[in-house]
Formats: sequence, structure tokens, C-alpha cells
Amino acid sequence: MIRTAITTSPIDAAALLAEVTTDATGATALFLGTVREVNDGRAVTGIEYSAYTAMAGEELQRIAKEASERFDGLRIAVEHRVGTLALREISVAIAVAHARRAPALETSRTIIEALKQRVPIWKRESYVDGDRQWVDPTTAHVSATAP
Amino acid sequence: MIRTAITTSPIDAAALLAEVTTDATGATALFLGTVREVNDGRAVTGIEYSAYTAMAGEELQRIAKEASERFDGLRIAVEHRVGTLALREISVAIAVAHARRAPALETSRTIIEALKQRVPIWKRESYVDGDRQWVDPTTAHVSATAP
Amino acid sequence: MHQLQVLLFASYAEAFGASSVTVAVPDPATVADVVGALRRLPGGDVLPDAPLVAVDRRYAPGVVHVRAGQEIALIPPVAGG
Amino acid sequence: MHQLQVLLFASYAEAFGASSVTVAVPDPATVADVVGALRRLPGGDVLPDAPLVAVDRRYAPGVVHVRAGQEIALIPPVAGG
Repeated sequence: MIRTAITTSPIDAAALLAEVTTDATGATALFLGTVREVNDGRAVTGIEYSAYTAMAGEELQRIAKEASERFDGLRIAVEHRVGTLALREISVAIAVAHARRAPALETSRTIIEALKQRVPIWKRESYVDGDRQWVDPTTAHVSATAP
Repeated sequence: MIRTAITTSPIDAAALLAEVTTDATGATALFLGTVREVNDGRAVTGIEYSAYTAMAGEELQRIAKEASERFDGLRIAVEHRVGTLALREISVAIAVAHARRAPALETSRTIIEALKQRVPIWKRESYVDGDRQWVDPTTAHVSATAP
Repeated sequence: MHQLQVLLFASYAEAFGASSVTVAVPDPATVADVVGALRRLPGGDVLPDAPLVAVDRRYAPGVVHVRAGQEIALIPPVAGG
Repeated sequence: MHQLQVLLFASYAEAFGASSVTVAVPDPATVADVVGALRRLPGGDVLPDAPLVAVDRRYAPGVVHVRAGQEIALIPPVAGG
């Protein structure tokens, strides 16, 4: 079972847990990305996630499918949110269940690493001083844009 | 922040997530162990977890403390349930939050592996045919006991 | 020469001041030709040495041929998660 | 010789038919002495070559000395998680 989605709605982590856990699974791994208050030393008030939505949805599905092929019987649900998020809100949730813990844990990690490399989603941080910047992980700091 | 507990109450995964996630964390990793219907080829109807409760609590706390020393700023909540659990119920929950994903994911894994090695908790499976057996991971199969 | 439309997102949409641009490229053209044409547009100086390009919603290296009717997108450094 | 109480759990409690037993060991005694004495009791044949023992709620190797008043426990193979 694989379900992936790019969503504008708040992510319900408990719902994802319930979705992947069955009588046949014994281990569920959940990864959540959440908005945090400080990045690169600046106080963040919120993040706007935007996406090339059509490709992001397809790429996320490809990532989950590739990861699912390493072990039999994986159950995977992934949601990435887009739009404006407040502090502590969930930007991404990856829930993976399996009979055994190693496949669940390893698949969860595989998916978040690939997602961060490949899914066309971008984030612009808003700061306490009113400035906004696009985050560029390839330069390890934010790139300045018009506020 | 570290909180560990051996509990007789149902584990609330969402509560653990909320407990470790703050404005300063950006990644939360949750591991859940759940009761599954088949082990070693036999149909399981339920599991009874028992513990050397005093030591289990102390050992779990030591494991979390040791794991917490590898990274600054970890937030860790771990609960292991004891008593009789039905299919799909949560036996163990490990929630770890950190500013970055690698410390959260690695610490979660470190804790579950150490827990499985060191915490004095035992489980006896009940089977469809009425038999019950203590699970012995060191022999990779269950050891027969009086039903 | 023929005209190809290229989708732009996030920081690149801001740099070029549009959510898509049209470039003139040789026929047949490659992804590298498209990137070269984009680089010569106002705002094109923000592009890194090898910007990511997607063709029909999949990443495509510079040697891939592109034609009108395909969905071509210039992908800024991704920052999901 | 002196008497030490040993806590038993799970499959070992079943094997020995009790949640604790008292063993007679040399004074001073080690964890290995305690295990040897347990092995000679009815049910002691279920013990593996090197069963886990905890002293005052910490795992203790065979060479550790134990005395009356300490909390000594024989730990079956753990199966938490």
C-alpha cells in the first residue's frame, strides 16, 4: 500500500499512523518535519511552501514506489503540505509500517532523504523583521529576494 | 528533555508527538511497536507483556540518557506498555525531536535497538489454539511453556 | 529556431519576473539549449552552472531533446521536507 | 555459606515455580556462584550457559560480588519492544 499527496490541508499525523498500521504490521515509523523558529540564526515567524504541484505529486509517488520495492509488505503514506505554515505546524509526514522494524525505519529514512533531494517544493521563510527569503539548501544559507 | 515510563495504560502516540515537538524542533521521529497477528507462523490473538518493572524503568531511563548525550538539544519521550494487549495496540512508543532530522532519526533507532537488547520486559503470546508461549528472541523462535 | 515555453517557480519566477517564459532555441533543441537561452534573458544571471530542468515532470539531463508541446520546467534548488 | 534471595521473572519464574528463590552460596559470593546454585535447583536446567543477572537493577557479569541485602534478579532473554 502506497499513498502520497501534496496537500493544502493541515496534516493529521495520527490519521497517517492509523492508515498504515494493520493487524499484520508490528512496527510503524513516522517522520514529521515541522516549522521551527530559528533557521540560519534568524527568527522565523512562518514558512510559505510552494510546489510545482503536478511534478511534486508524481515525484513523491515515484520515490515511495522505489522505496517500497526494497522490502515486501511495506505500507507507506506520505503527505507534504504547501501554503503558509505557522511555527510547529507539520510540513511533511512520512508513515511506514512493516511486520519488522528495520524495513519500516530504513524506508522512512530513504523516503525523507530522497524527498529532500528530488521533490520540487520550495520554501520562503518570513522573519521577525518583515524580510522574506527563499531557502536554498545547496548554498547552506538563504538567498536574498525582494521582501 | 527526557521522559521514560513503563505504563499499564494505552499509549497515546499523538500525545508523545506533542510532548517532544516545540518551536525549536524541526524534525520529529516516532517509532511504534504494535501487536501483530502472526509471529513465527502462528496466529496470535494477544500478547501479555510483563516486566521487572523497577529495573525496566531505570534501564529505559539510562538508555534514553545515553542516547541523548550524542547530540545537543534532543527531546525524548519513551513509553513501554505492560499488561495484556490486543492486536494492533501499541506496545512501545519512542518519540524524538531535534532541530535537524539526522539526530532525531538516529536517536530513535538507537533507543529501540538498545531497548530490545537491554530492558527487562518479556512477552507471552496467546495463539488461536489456546496455547501460550514466552517469546525468546535469542533462539529466534518461541520457547514452549505450560499453557 | 522555434519557440518553447518554460515554466518557472519560486526564486526563479521572481528572478525572471514571470511564472513562465518563452525562449527561441534551435530545432531540434536540447535541454542545454533551453538553459543557454534562459541564461541570456534578463534575470538569467541567477542560474547556477547546471540548473535542474524537468521535461514532462521528470528531471532531464542537458543532452535530452525537447520539442514544443512538452512540459518544460526550470527547477530551483528544492527545499521540501 | 549464606543465603541470598533471587528474583525470578517470566519463563524463569515458571520454570522454578516461584517469583523468587533463596540459594545458599559461599561468603563472599559472586554472580557466577549464584547462577551455579540456581542451576542445581529443580527447574535450573532451563538456564542457558550464561544467563543475565542484575544486581541492584543493573546487569552484572559473573565476577561481581554479591551480598545479602542487594536486589539480585535472574533475567530471562528480554523481548520488549
